[in-house]
Amino acid sequence: MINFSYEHYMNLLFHLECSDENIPSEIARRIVSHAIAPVITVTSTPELDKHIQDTYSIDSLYMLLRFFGGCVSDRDQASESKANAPHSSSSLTTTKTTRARSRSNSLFQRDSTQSQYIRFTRPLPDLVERHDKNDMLFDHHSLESYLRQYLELVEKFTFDSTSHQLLKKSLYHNFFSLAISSTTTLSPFESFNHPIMSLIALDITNSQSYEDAKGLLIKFKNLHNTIDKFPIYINTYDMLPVFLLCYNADSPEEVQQCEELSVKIKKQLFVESISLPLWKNSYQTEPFIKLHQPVMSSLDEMIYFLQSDEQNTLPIELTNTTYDMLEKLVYALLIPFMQRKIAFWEETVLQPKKSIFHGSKFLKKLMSRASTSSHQQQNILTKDHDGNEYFASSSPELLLRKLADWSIMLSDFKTGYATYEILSHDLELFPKYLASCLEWEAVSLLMGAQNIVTVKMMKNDISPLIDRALDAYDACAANTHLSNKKIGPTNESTSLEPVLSYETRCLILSSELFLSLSDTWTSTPYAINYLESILEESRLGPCSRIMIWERLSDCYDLRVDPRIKSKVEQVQKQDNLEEPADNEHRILNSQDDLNPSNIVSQGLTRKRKAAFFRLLAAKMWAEQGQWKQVKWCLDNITDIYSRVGLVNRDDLILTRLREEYNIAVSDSK
Amino acid sequence: MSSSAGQQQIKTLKVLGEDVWKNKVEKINSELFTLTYGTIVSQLCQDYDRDFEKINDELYKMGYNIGVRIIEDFLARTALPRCTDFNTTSEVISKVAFKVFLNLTPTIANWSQSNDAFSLIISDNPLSDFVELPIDAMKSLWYSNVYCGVLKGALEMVQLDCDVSFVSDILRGDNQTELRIKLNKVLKDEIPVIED
Amino acid sequence: MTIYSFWIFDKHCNCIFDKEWTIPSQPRSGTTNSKQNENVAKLLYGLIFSLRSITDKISSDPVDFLSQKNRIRSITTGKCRVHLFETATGFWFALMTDFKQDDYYDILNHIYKNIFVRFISLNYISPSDFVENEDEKGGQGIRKINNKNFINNLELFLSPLIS
Amino acid sequence: MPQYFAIIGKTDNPVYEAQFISTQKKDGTQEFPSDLKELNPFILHASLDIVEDLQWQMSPISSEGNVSVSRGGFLRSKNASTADNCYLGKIDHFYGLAITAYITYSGMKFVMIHGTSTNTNEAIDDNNCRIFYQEVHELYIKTLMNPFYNASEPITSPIFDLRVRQLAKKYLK
Amino acid sequence: MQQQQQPSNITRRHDPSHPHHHHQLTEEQQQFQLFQESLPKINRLVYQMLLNEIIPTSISVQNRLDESDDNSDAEQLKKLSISEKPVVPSHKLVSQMHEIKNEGRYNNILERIRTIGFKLGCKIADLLVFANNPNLNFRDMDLLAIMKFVCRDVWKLVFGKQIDNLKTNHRGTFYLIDYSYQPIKNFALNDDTNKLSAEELEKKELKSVEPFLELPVGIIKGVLEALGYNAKETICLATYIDLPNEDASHYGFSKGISFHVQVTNTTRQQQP
Repeated sequence: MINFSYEHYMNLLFHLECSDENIPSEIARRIVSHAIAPVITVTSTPELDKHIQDTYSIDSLYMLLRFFGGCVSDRDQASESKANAPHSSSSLTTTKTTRARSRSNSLFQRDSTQSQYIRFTRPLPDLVERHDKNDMLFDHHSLESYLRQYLELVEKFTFDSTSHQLLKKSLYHNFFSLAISSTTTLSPFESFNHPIMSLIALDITNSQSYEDAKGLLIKFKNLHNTIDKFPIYINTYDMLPVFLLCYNADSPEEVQQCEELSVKIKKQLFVESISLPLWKNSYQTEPFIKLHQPVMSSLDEMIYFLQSDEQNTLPIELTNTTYDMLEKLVYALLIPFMQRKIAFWEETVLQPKKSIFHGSKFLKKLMSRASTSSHQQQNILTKDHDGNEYFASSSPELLLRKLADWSIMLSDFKTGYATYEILSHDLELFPKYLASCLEWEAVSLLMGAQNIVTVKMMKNDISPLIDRALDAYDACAANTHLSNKKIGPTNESTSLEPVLSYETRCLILSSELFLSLSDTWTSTPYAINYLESILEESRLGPCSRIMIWERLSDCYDLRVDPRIKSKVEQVQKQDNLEEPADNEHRILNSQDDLNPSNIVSQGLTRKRKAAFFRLLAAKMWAEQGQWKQVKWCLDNITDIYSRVGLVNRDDLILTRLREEYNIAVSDSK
Repeated sequence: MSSSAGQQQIKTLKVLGEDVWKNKVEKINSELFTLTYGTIVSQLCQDYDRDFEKINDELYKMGYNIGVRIIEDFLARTALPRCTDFNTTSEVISKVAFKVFLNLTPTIANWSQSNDAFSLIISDNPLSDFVELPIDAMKSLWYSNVYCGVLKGALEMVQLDCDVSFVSDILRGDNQTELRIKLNKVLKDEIPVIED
Repeated sequence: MTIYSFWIFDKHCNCIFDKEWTIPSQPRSGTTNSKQNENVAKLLYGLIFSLRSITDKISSDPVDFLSQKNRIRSITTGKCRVHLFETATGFWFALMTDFKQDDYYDILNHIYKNIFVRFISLNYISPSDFVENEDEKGGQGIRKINNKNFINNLELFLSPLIS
Repeated sequence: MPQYFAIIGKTDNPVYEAQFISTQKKDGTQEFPSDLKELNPFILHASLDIVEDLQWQMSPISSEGNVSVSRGGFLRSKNASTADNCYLGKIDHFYGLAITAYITYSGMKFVMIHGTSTNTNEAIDDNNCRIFYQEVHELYIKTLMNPFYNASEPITSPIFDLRVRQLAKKYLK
Repeated sequence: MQQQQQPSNITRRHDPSHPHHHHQLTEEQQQFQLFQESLPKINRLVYQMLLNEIIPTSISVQNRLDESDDNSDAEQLKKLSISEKPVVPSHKLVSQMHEIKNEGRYNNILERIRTIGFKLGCKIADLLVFANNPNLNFRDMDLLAIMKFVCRDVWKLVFGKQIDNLKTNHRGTFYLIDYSYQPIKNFALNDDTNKLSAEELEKKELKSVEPFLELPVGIIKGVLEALGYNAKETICLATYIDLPNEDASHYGFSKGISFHVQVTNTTRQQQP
């Protein structure tokens, strides 16, 4: 019995056996939680990396650990029940599940605090080196080429008969997660991708000792001095260094060494250690399991791994041991550290700010107006090595931002929202900071409000926040535009892109979170509005744009009046339950449901709109030569259009697309 | 044209018809009449599977049954006696009967040489407002055939045995709508059977 | 003034309705379509029929086509008077009264127009012609008007005239 | 500006369809480009969702931002004059195309896509548009009165077609 | 039954055009009246006879259809002699309804009459609404408003008078009561040869008139269909009721008619 998990869904292409499962409507919130999950850097030594390479054919410790990003408690690598390739047909071979995990996984957990996600990344120096000087959040060219590669895999792994409803959703969310998250981008305006923990690894088998540890720690602590152009908005003091002691479990000496070293490090360097039995003789006799790619990673890595045929495996026991280690790491070290920091910032930065106002709204208003002028010197930007001006890592603005960001990383959306709210008043003059702050103020509302977001809230609170954020982004773009003009004939479009990348992220993120609300009748128009803005403004590549078009179709599909929602769901459920062999009956049934005398079509849905946007998507997929996507889109709209005489004529696009598809398919054969 | 129905008589009939129409009858929208008749014809088309001969016949019979009854109301309202000749009959049909019942006055035309047949040219036929005949009906359906039945039935009640039928219909693409009435014979009043 | 009886004959020489009042002051008294009156009806019909053929003969065709032919309007005896009303469709309405009143034309016209037409001609569950086959023609009919609406309305209308 | 006009029955069945081509030479876009031609019925079909929403809407606020009429549900409208209710005005748009609609009490939907003119900010003449719809409605009612026409069958009468085109010429630019 | 606990009379109280109320007509209403008067007219009697003739004609059609079913070989022959056949008088056709033993046949006839009414109702609704009648207030376009429309405007147009009383439970059940349904108001069975007892006569009379009630039933369903209530989800039955004034039953048709309308799917009116 496969326990359908978050990871299964996000990587559904590699778990096609799950393609008829259901996902909760608030899936987007899971993805966002994961997208902003704490980032852990992995610093290793060449000896250790070599050792790992020799044993497991994995390039480095980072490369090994990155497979373990995601929801820690889900243990998705370990719970992988199949040793076979996902597209192999021998799905009947009985396989061992390593550990019976009957409790529900993160996908179906109600309370988001129950599942903690983490992400792994390269060591800080690597990140700094790769940092884009324009502060670009993501690069749409890479996104597009990733998408194209992914689509190739789709083409390769699926058949015409593959059930594609859920797969298409997965495909979009995969795309979505990459647009909103990155493990390598260090944004100056927000701290989600700033590493929170630095894992410094030692190879005990290779006799690495206290001296090595000390050296590595000093190196880490001095990074801001030693690295050229170290970003002024990154502070290694806000990162928790933790030593990872890798040893051979068969060697009692090494076990003892680990224990001693850990005590010594703690006593003398004041740093915690955690040990991982990376080697053990029995591992080799264990079955190995194939590792799947983690859901969230950097775009570059994603592209790289999609291209490579490399298949990494690890012994099952090691996988589980690693998860045990990670659970300890997260629950015993990472979360308490973040909580301590949050408490500290609340006390030292937030409280003094609050106390001035004595909680009086009137005073607060008065003061905030006064503060923009009198406290001007507080908000001073610092020039960095490239001449860009940022808030420094120790500035109250950035600390507050971190307080808010970390709060929502730990699912404390209330604190997050309140802090963003306070912070936004201080950032009026700094549109780039303000925009992101407002955006996340809205996001924290959407993430935290669960199902109680009312029409009024959407209209009066969330939507205006997003609109303000978008205005602020626009203002940034305008500024950039102006300053570029002053400087001279630089390429305008590239210099606008950094801002646009944020704006696109804001739009796609807001739209998706609106869709996760229960009152989709009210929320979908907002989502549609944001998605349409993406199509109007952003510079996404053609396939990426079609993804947005399809998402628009999904939005319309979800637009169901609450009064009939249960009825529609019932109908859909019935449809799902029916055997595919019972096809004729099913068509008859759905005809009945869409009968105009039936309440479903009395202006309480947008099914026709949904079909139309799907059709447009099909048309555009055809232009891109993505015939599998064309086919799926056409399949999707067959039902609704088959009964409409208006649209089935030979001179219309639907017929043309069908013909083109048939030609394309027969050509390829 | 016969002289017995002189201009003066025609005028008298005209006045009579107009007076009854204006003062003595309850009226309704002719659209509703059109609509209702159309609905009946369309139902007959469906029932008889577009066998227009049968439809013509059914409409005729329907008219006949109306005619034999409606004549009494007509006579009661107009207090007209039996006509002395067929010319007068034609004038009564056109100026009084059509006027009183349908508020229209068909033109009398095409008298036969022997003065026993004439035509009514009906313009603005209220039955055929909005009607467009389907192509298959153009050749064989007499859409307003109910008129023939009504006239047949009513005339028979006043001892005039006539053949009543359509000659042409605008609906069929003809120039005018022409209805022909031919007198076969004046029926003799019955006499009591002599009992033993 | 007193009404004694009321008769309707159709074009088939049949009496299709008769009504005789026995107690003058009570409109509901008397007999309707009574067997005993069959012979009286035949005699009455014969009387009118004969007189009609005479009057037809003694008058020329009218100059004005609208005026009635030389029709009998009433037949008077020493004790009573029979008022007659004829329709183009061959119905005869005969009202037998005392001889105080000269003309009952309007009364009979009203009966035709407002009672006979309404409750017989326009009544789709009543015949409009009371003969069903050849055997019933020529005075050999067996069918009568006996529906309650007709009778009741007739009695109602005539009641002020009785007494 | 070219227009694509259709009468849609209760089961989304097309009862009548027509494309009106501008005859004015100075107007650059006399006809729909071919890619729109093959898409028009779909655009129109998609707008039916909005028509029905307006038809049965209970609250006067439309959540669709693009609806130019704010009077709320057609059949629940507080407006006194019934015929005015039928004209819904501009109900939808799609990349520069405006979609107007009119609905009869018996639920027939008259929908029209207004093509873009070269002069992009040219708005729809609401008054003429309304008159066009009302007169087509009258023609439709007359067709309905034809006993050989059954409601929601396609209207094939060439006379109807001719008259509708005459109306389009008269009232639509 | 709970449904009928709180019937309320509606038509009279709210009816602006009821003769007992001397309302000041609005300008719109006056204009509408003038407009209505200006329309072409015909004699109501002609119309009423046409309406009534629908019933015998429907029976005649069934007879002929059955003939050709029984004997399709001879159909050609019959076709030739169609016009020679004597016309069966309407009252004879109507009285044939008693003799029909075959339930299917009987129902076919009623269904035919209903269908004509239904088609008529559909079209009338369109016509009336299009006429922009200011008396129509579709402000709250719910079932009640539509039923009032049927009671006043449709009935007035087709039958020359309004429904006398409308009762409802506000949950989709309505009783439309007409104490003198015009097409049959003069009807009384004539027992030509005086053979039936009073009870038999009444029974037969009511049975004879039943088919005439299918037409308005069809019209009601047609109007509802045209205004959005699927005929499949509408039940409409006509039943006889006693007249409030017993005396009146002696001088015209002896019963009033109650049209019981039940709309099973009232979801369109469902409030959030």
